[in-house]
Amino acid sequence: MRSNESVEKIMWTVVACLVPPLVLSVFIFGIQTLIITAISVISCVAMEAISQKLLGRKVTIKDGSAVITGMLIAFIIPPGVPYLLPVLGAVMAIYIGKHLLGGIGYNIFNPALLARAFLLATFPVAMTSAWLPPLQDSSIFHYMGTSIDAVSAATPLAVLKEQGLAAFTESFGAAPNIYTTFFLGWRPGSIGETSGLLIILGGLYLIYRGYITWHIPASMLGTIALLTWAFGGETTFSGDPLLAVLSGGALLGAFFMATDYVSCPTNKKSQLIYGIGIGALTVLIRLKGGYPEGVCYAILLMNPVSSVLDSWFKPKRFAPPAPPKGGGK
Amino acid sequence: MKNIMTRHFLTLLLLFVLPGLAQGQELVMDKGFGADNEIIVTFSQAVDQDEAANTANYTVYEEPDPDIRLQVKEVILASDQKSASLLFSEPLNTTQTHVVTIANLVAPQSQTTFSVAKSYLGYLLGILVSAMLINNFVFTKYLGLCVFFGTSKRKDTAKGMGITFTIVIVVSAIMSWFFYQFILKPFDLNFLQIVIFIGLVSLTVQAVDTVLRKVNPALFNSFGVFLVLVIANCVIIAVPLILADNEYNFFETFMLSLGAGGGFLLALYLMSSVRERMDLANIPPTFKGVPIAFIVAGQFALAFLGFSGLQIF
Amino acid sequence: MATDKSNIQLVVNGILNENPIFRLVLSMCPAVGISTTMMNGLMLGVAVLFVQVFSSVTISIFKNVIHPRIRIPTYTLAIATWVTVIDLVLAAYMPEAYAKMGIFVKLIVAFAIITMRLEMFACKESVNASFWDGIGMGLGFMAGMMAIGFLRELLGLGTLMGYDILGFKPLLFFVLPCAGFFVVGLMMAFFNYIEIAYKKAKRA
Amino acid sequence: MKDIITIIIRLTLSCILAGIVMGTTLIFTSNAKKHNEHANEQKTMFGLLGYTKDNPAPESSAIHEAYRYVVTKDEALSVGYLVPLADKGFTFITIDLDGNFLAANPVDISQALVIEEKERNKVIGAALGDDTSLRYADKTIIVTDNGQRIAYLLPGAFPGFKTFISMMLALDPSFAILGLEIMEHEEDPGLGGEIEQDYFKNQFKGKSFAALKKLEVVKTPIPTDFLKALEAKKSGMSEADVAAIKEQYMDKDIYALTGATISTVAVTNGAKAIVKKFAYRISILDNVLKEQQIAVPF
Repeated sequence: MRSNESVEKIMWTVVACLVPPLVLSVFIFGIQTLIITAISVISCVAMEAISQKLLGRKVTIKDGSAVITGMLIAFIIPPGVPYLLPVLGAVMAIYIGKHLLGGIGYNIFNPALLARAFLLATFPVAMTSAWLPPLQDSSIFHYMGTSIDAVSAATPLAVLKEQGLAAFTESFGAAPNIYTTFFLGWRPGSIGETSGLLIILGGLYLIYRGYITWHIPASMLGTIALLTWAFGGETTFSGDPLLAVLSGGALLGAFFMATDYVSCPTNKKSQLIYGIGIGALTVLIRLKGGYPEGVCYAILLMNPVSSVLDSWFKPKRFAPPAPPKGGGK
Repeated sequence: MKNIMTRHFLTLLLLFVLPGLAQGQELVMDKGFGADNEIIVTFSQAVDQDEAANTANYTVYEEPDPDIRLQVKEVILASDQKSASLLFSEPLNTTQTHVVTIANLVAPQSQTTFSVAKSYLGYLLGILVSAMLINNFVFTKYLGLCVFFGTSKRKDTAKGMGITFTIVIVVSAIMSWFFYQFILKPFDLNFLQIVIFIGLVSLTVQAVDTVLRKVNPALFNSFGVFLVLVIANCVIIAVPLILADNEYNFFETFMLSLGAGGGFLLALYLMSSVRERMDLANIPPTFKGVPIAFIVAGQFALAFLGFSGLQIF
Repeated sequence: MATDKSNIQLVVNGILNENPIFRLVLSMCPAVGISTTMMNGLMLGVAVLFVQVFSSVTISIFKNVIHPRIRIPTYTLAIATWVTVIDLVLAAYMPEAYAKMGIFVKLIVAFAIITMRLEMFACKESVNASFWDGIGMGLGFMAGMMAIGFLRELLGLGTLMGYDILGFKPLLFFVLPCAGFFVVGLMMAFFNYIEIAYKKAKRA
Repeated sequence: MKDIITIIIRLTLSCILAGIVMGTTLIFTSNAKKHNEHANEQKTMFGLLGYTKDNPAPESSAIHEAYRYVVTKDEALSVGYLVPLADKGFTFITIDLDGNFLAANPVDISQALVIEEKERNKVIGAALGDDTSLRYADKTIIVTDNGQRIAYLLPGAFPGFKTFISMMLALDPSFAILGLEIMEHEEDPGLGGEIEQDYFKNQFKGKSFAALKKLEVVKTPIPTDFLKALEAKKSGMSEADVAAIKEQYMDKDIYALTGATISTVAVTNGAKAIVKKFAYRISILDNVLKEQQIAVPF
């Protein structure tokens, strides 16, 4: 936002940073990840055009913001979902989450995450069981046309939560091996969240270009690592911080969703607190909540807090005159 | 009546004073649930290796079912002989208090009895957090909406309303609890619940109004207008009804009402800051005002789904 | 100052012009909370209709002896009494429906719509007019609840009043509690849209 | 001053009026409420046993209720059962925690009053003396036909995903499950709320005691043929087919409700615990009844 470059250029750079994980996902889960992403992007862009026409606004589908939303929706849903899901998600994200509230720049919640929360509530089965085990030697068309029930796999976080550490190590390999597997992305999970390496590279590039700052990702991932280390193990201070950061959607959320210009705070200090809040809520939901993964809800819950944070840490010289006290109304 | 009062007083004492005093004299220093089929006991002195490891010496049952003995599979004594881990053949139901009796531990024919339960303080905090976040009255129980949408336009209003509401609800819920426990229940007047509770709420509002007016006129000027609105908020009557339904005790009542009030304040404050931001936005004319507030509240409710199933303590 | 409206006009007024849910935006909690099926809407609507009519009539009968300084407490007492009555009756004769509505029957006592009607209408008007106004308001509430219930039940469960209509469940989302907010918000916007379009057509 | 007096008088009058209205309603409804509650319970009970209006329970069958108490005397705990006697009247049997008989006190209460907890507590307290304290635990309903036990009905409650789930279980004399009914719950509609649906409840039907003890919850979706059989009422499958398919799945675990594993596990474990405890207790009670030669109608 602070940079002088046009919004359009920033948006398309973000899209470019999201392409490598997408390409990799085709090799991990098969060609249908590409199809889901394409459907998602197309329906988001179409929904954007329809909403803007309906509400009598200027159609701005070229700026790429709907493309980002579409890609992110696809990135955070399981790779084996029916193709209808991203379409419905697009309606929720673009029409209800964004344009009803005033269009680009006015959404309160991150549209892609809103779509995921909506899909998880509406299709609890598909959204919690359509995980696929990574392809080993088979072709990328391996999963096309097969029934998902037959091949579904549990995500690492779900295994960890429901069956414990022993079952986790058994199904995903021994300790030193597991980090590399997770880092490269060969594990079950949502379409775009598995490869830590590519997401970090993309995120670092965005920071290098000055499109996002390091404050939110650093404080969020740091909090997740610290709290998981403290409370995530059998006894205090025996959790595995590195695994906590690499598993689930922590990295994708930290670099591409928590840093969304519109729904995150603008001030540096509030950004740090915002990141800590997301991290803490993530660990809370992961360890004690009803869901195995908490990044999505943690960011959603902190979104409305961002404007509160900004108003608390407003630089003095920009502060408007205090509203008249007393009287209440 | 007096009995119940004394008991509550004693519980209070136990909660805050005794844990400090009791330690050091008792054989059992610390106890608690470990893994899902484990109870961990720490002794103040080294105990006999053979007797402590003998599972026949142990009798364990859940408090409401004293006749159902739980099977102790194995007892593992630490090397310093001061702490033992009791492993059971089946997972324990940790919501219940477990009573453990160990025979022959210090001397032949002696018996040591103690009970293991989740910390009561944790349970109370659980009620607070649950009422505030997990079962937030506005976003997951859908109560108090009229006032919620009416007073969430400005942050100042929201703060004033939230704080006034919290004070009134805590006072009125405690009064309702006393009435329910000592008048309605003993005399079989449960059908008068609604009348009595709404009466107590009006009374509290009147009392807060009078006291505030006399004691702190400045505060009254900023909060006074909300007092009338408080009565029209269904949360304020829902809380006494819930505590009567669940037979909550005094502390639980306090925590529930505090959580309900705090949750309302939180919801109101977040909503108001969001709505202030929306003032600048170009909202479609058909959605202006209340409809868009509903849509945003729905998005909040979606986000609050993240808390569902949360069990902190 | 007696009202110059006929009985029918009073009823229609309650259902359309001053619909408690969509126009006056009062009593929103049940509209979101338990409007998952049409049956729930109907049942709570009946309870509210009963309380509204009886307390309107009660206040209207006693309007001359109610001391103005204790006006509000008297209203509250009257409402609480009739809520207790309907609560006891429902618990005794319709235990299943009562269990579904849960705490909301008792919460009728805090519904702003009822107190507001007593203050604005019943304490000034004749018994007859108050009766019809009460009917109108109660029916308006019931209609609103049933409309929301209709949408949510049909879209969420594929049924209406418990009968299978669609044969499949389109979108589970609509019976989830949080969908109440979206459905009510969208319906309000829809009515606003009709009103704006109607005004435009009139002007043209 | 005069104002205040009129206000007080009018308020008092309106309170009295309100009191009269509410009191009258209470008197009129309380009996109906009790009656309806009782009738509802009976309906559930008969429903679980497979009796309907067209297929009423045989004349020779009878329902007996045994109430279990936890008794504290001189800081020692024991278990007490209030059971009917074969020849009129009730007796209160106390059994120590190891299952040994302690005492049997005759209790003077009529058949009509025994269903009310308050009345029961009063007379049992009188029969045991002042130095004991009582806590009512639960009741067991025993159904007999010509004096032979044909079923047990067990009410029970346990924590679910949101609040307590209360249910009633029907067992045959060998503790196999005849049926299960969810009485009250506050689970989410469409998710945990599905526990009240036939396709979920019927999964438990016919599970033997041995199978129940090892019952687990699996997270795979229900096979379609099994689902059809479970919803025989809806899908209109023939009874022979239903029996054949059910036979096939008899030893299988419980299929979790989609998106509501916690509720499913809660119900499964709840049923498991209720049956296990009951099987243990009834064997002790039967032993004591036999040893002491107390003649009961069940």
